[in-house]
Amino acid sequence: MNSLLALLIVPVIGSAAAAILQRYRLVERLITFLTFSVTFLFLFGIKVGDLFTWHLDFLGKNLEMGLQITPLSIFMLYMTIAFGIVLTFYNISEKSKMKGFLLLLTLAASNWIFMSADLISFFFAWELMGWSSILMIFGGRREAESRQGALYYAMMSIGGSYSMLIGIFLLSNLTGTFSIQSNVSYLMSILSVHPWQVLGIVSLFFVAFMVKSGIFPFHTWVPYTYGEAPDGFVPYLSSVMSKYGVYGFLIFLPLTLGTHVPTVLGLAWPNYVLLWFGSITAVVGSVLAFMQDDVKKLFAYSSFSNLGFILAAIALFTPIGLTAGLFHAFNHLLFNGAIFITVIALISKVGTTRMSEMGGIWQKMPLTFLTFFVGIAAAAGIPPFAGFGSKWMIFQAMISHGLIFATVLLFFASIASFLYLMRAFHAVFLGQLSHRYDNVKEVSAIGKITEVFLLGALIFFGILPGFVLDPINSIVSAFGLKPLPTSGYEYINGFFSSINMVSIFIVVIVAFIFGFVLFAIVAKHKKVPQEDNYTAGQIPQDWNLTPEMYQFSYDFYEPMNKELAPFLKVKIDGFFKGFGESVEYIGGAVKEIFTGNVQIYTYLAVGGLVIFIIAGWVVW
Amino acid sequence: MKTYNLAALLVGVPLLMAFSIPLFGFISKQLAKWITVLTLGFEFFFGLYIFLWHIYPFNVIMGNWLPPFGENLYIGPFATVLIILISFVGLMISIYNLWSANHGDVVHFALLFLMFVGGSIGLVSTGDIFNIFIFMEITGISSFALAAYGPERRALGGAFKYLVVSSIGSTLYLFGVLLIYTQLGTLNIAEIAARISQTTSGLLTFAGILLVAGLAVEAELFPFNGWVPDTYTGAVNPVSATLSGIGSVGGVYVLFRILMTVFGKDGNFVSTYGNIDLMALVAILGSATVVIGELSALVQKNVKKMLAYSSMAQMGLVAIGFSIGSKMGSYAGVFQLVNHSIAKAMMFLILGIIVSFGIGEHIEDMKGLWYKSPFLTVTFTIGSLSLLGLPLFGGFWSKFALVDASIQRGGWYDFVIAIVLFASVVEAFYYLRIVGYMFTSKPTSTDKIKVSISPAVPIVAFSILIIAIGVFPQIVGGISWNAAHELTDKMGGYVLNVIPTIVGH
Amino acid sequence: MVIVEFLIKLAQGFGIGALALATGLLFGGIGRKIMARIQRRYGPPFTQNYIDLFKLFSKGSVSHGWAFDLGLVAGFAPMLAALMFLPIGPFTLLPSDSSLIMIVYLMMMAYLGMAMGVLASGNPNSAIGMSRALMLMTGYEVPFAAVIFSVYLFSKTGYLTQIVAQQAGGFMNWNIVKMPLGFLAIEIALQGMLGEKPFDQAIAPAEIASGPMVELGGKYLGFGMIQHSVGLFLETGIVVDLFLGGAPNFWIFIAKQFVLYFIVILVDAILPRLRIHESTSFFWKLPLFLGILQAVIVIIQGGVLNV
Amino acid sequence: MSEWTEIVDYFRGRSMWMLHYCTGCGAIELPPTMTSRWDMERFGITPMATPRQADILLITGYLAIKTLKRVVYTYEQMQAPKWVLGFGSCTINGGIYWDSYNVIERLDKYIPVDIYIAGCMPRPEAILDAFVKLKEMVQKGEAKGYEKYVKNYEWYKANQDKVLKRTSPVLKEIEKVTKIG
Amino acid sequence: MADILDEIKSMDLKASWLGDWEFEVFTPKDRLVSTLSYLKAKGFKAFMGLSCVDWIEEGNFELVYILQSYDLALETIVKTKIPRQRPVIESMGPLWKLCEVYEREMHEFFGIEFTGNPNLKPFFLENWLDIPPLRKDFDTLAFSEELFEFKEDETHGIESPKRIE
Repeated sequence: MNSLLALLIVPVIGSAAAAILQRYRLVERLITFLTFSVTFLFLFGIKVGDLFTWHLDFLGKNLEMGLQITPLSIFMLYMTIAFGIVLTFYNISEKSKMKGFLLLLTLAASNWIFMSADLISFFFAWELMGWSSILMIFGGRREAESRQGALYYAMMSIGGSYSMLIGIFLLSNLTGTFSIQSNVSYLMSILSVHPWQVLGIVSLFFVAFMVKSGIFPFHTWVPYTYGEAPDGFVPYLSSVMSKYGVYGFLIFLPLTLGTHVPTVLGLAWPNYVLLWFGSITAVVGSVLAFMQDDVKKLFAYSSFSNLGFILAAIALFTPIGLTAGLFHAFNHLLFNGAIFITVIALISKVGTTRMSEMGGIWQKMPLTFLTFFVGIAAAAGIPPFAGFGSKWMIFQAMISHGLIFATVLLFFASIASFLYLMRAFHAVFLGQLSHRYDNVKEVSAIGKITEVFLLGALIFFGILPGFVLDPINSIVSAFGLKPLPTSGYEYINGFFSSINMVSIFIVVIVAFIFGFVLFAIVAKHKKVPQEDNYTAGQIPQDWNLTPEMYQFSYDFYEPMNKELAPFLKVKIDGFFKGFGESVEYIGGAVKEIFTGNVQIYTYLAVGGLVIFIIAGWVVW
Repeated sequence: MKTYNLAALLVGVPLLMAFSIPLFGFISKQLAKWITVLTLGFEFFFGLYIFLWHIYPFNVIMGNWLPPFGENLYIGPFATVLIILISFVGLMISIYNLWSANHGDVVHFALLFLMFVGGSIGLVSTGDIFNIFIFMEITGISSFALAAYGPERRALGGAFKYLVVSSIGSTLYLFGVLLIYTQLGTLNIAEIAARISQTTSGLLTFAGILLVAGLAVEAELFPFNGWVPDTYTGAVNPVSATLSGIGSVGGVYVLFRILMTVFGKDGNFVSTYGNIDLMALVAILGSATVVIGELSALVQKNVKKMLAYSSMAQMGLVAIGFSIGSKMGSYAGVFQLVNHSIAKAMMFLILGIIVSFGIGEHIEDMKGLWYKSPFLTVTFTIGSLSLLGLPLFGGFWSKFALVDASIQRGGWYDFVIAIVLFASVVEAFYYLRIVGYMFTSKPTSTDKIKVSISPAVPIVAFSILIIAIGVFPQIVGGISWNAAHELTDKMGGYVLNVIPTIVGH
Repeated sequence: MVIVEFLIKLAQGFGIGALALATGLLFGGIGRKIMARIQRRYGPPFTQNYIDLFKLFSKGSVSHGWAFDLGLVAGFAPMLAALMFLPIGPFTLLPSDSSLIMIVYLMMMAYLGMAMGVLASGNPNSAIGMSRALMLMTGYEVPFAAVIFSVYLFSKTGYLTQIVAQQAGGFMNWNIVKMPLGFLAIEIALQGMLGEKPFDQAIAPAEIASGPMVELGGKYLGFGMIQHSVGLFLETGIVVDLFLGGAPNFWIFIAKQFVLYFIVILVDAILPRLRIHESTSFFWKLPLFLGILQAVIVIIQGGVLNV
Repeated sequence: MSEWTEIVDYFRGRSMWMLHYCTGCGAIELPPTMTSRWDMERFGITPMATPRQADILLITGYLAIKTLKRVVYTYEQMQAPKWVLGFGSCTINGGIYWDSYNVIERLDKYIPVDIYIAGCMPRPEAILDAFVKLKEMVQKGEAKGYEKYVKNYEWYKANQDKVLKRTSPVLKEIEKVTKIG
Repeated sequence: MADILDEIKSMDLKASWLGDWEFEVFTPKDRLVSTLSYLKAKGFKAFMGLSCVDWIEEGNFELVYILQSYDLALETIVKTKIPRQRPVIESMGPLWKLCEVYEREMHEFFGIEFTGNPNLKPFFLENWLDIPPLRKDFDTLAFSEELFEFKEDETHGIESPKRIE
């Protein structure tokens, strides 16, 4: 049986099984994990260029729908399904109210998105992924807020997909077929004749993709939804589902607009606008992130800020830009996954998501603390770990185009990301441990295995980025760009300079060893409990000092908030909320028509008739 | 020829059995209910037989009297689809009634129900505009009585409103028919369709307006659909299921049979004779209905009222589909009609079960249904997702076709489809809000709801059908494509199949 | 064979580390002497920092758990690692990887490590100090980045060794002449990076009891001193390599570094300490404007490659 | 090992970091010693903010019972080689508050003092002289106050508790005492 | 300005000038509140201080209230005597809220009871168990010798630092 089709059928069967056995939670979580692993096994059966088509007589004509494998789809499939395995393996021990069968439906839809060859199945999979994730978010921790969050996400994503629907039909009416290949090549052909029509259609598609990855104007739903979604689902939502938008962008970005459209700094102006969308998202995400007090909301802002980085890189559509974008997409999946899994492990043990109530948990959960530390180091782009290579390549890609303003903005976003990562790290793990968490224990064995695996992955892909850069190079050449030169697994070849990551790792390790040796040989130190702290001579017991009072983490960057306050007045989600309320208001007004007494209805009917007659008269 | 005349049984049997039910009623109330199930079963399988053996289209001359006096039944692809749909929905609701209809006068309920379904089937298959009026009256009367059925006072209010407005509608329709009869001397649709171009256009527009106004009441278009919310919420749940599942089907069929076959002027996009293009007029009314229906449903807090407004809006959607005038448009209309009646009937039945277990109709009472009975929640979710047009469910393909048709038509129809999509985002909001309430909180009292067999069968059948259409749209796709052909290609599809048989006879 | 070559590299690395530490402490001592002279007093002998460091390592100290220790060690280890890629005069230990952004991010790893250790102590003063240090970092890193990117654009390469090579041959060839505004911006940023007077809110002794260093006792304070002095050597070294054209031999390199440090000390001795949000917004005004202006000039001069 | 301790003591003497507990009126004498006229930084002595970093604890005046409790707590927070300098006559014998009900008379009773500097607020020269003296004592290895504290910890604690944790009134025969007038 | 004194004398209270801008008033214990509120009404709104003098020979405590009036630019010192054995007087809190703090100090150091003062808790002294220290009958020298004396025999073998010339 063709393994392409298996990638779709297996998750659906698994989902059905999970739905039936929904009552026995452990069995359902095991089924979810097994389905993910089996799907991964089928993944080995496919190779670039596979094609599977079938016909559907619908809309009166014999529509040809199909699945095809491009290097990009293989890259995305491997990435997302592998992460799914890690997540569902962790979820076996997680008690969050995540419904396994909906996750498997989302998996089926995500495989289908990455493999669809025609617009109908792409839209079919996109909508399927949409509603299964909406229903999933309903089961969040706080039921009223998770409903608001899910409905906000539903409105944005359904609105986005309807704009894509219009785009699909505008396009397919022009070309007559639904297959993506022919449509994109058609767009390229008519590009020189009337570019504005092409831009119109493509922007309709891009609205849907921007909503899904939370890019600037449509990012407002992300914090509400990630903050409220059930804990087991948030890592999948943030790491994997934001990549659909990236995949979507990459369908239409090959329209090399350079030749037909006025260029800015050697870049076609639509790409330039998209790049600015990316950089603004990155800055907005990072700046808003370090003001949050809810840890899930904080990392929600962080995840769509990283999406801004990715979009800024791929919008350049130069060899180094595309490589940087895809590499950052992979790294984002890795470190975002690591951070979110440790956060939900933490929340399941600590019970609250508000950072001001946590603190000092490194004493109780050391392994989670280490994974979180390596996760945020990778997110901040610290060399030996995974995040460094991609962030560094993004800056090189941007600066090689001379886009100085956007690069400085992105660098500010990456420094601001360092801020909120440190804030989360301090507020949650470091500082004073409150007595509420005295009996908090480390995660279960399964949790430990997952965390060790994530640690290994972060370090492995940090040291040997070649394993990720080779498939990316094949993707870049598939898009018709000349890929960057490759020389060995441990090398990252940028435009300005190339770095041997293994040598950096060795040097850092040697420095660490030297540090620990120095630490050992000098005078001994004495371990002291957390109460024995410098309190300017005041004896803590006298003014009954509690660890909560003594932990400083609420409003950590208050001066910076005051500094950036004028810029934050512009509330984008205010716009969407206002729009929602006005629709509700009109609804209330319209409802008045059906007053309930029959005279009104008869007047309406007769009135309608009179209008028709007058209209007939006038026209006559 | 033998089977052709049997088709008359399709109309005759339900009416005959309807009036014989009081006799069976004396023997036992249970028997009366079983009679309705059996007759509708017969109807369904007969329709299935016509469809599967592909013996449509054929014409049945009643008693060998030639028009303009005799009537004929024309069972084309459009009529077949609707007959199967009506009989299937009727069958399912009658099975549901075995369990639910036990308070009040069971015999009268069964009589009225069977009369209503028989009348609808007749309405759908008759080939004579005056005969359409007769069947409209039959279904009208039975639906007034059905709407008034049940213990609640609001049922009476709803039924009375429905009575007043639809009587206005039928009188207007009657004037229209008289006008046409005086002009063309015939009542047979095919003959009128052939001779329509001979009369003066002024008279045609006037007759057309009267007919459209009359039929718009039944087809629930904007100015004329005041009665819809009160009647649907007033009526008992199985009755509102019948009204929205079957009643609206008949209404829309007749409206567009008259518009497209009788008044239709062929062209790549069908438009009507006379000065106004009635199709464009119906399109405007349809989009108004959609917007008003969705917006007023948004602020409702009562689930039944929400479903009522939503069915009104869906009918507006179907009207837009047909009024595009292209083959794709009517295809979308038929497909949407089928999906809507299945899904809406199922949701009303589910609501009926929920109400019967003492849980209120308010949206807050839906809290924690997922824990009380996963079966009801899953089926309600399937129904609502299909109405929203999300994949894996029937509604997806019909909405898909609708958007395709209206963009193909282009011009100001892009504006229409933009409004429709906005409205369906609003619709998504309030349906998902209900689903959200069901999924989220663990209720205080975790008393499980045990759904007995007889109400469960129709709901399971409906949801399986929805998913089946969702996964294999060809089930409904093929025949609705032929139905669309029959509507848009007036001469080839309808007239030439009917005239020879009459002349030959 | 490889092991022998590795051991040589190790010895050289160890030498460079010791050298950097020695010069850093020497600069610290001389800086304190200059500060004293400015205040018309004798000031400590310039070897005072060595004595302080030795005393700290011989003193008992207090630890708040393994995260505290790991953090402090992780504070100065990446600084030493970054040294290995810096061209010091003619010699660079690992010339093939001396990419500028990698050194900047290794320094950021030092900040991350130090922050982890200091915050693990649980003292609110250290938390306030660390939040000020991070806010300050957002301040000075942005103009620093603008200058780095303009240097990238100007010299079309990321390797420090090649940047130094391009500036060989006489004063006129140095980047300070070709990119004066860039040098100005990075000089102000250097003031922030070294945490000297106008921008030393993070370690304000009176307000937050010396901020992050509140819980650091004997050897931990020693590690802090090592990190500061090696960082001093590293940052001034980078600026020398970028703008003052490296150095033919080690002593001239040290001299150039000292010139830069001298300017920093003078500013330090005179200006009072700013408030934290004033210093961040200051960094986003003048230095950033200079940096971007410099980059625009470089672009106009044909630096763009749009590869 | 004695050469090693000798070398270490040499360095310890040359770099002493001072935490001055500014109680009473002695604190005003410190700014002149730090600034340009007397400049104690010449001897490697700089003021430090926290007990963790400090080597010398400078008590600059009379100690009420409340401040005594804080001084003892700060002293215990300082690390191993630490020295205490009693500053002014108030720490030696209570100074002008010799008969006050609230001021302790002799600091030595509660924490080990290495050097007392006499004077009802000694001038900066006296302070510098004390520092130089302390440097020599440290370098000769005589300043072992901190070891004395550890060895006789119970005795010191008893004295401290006698003042800080009183359980019964101090003046026993009230009526005998209040017979005046 | 002189007329104020005549008005006070007319209320048969002893009053006399202490300078050109300050005068003192002697009131019996029971008329204290009326005098103070009268003076406050006259314009002496600012309460400067409350102190107490221990006349141990007479066996009385003398409470001294100091008020000032900014617009009249005058200061008045109101004195009253209360017996030493059970010194009780009503609190001036209702007139001047801050007076309660001074009363708390008087209570701690003299043992005077102020009825109506909400918190007369210990104020300055650390776990003080003896009689209020500022009373004349409290012998500070004996207290200090008893508590703080560093007797030679108690040196526990630790020799204190020797005198250095």
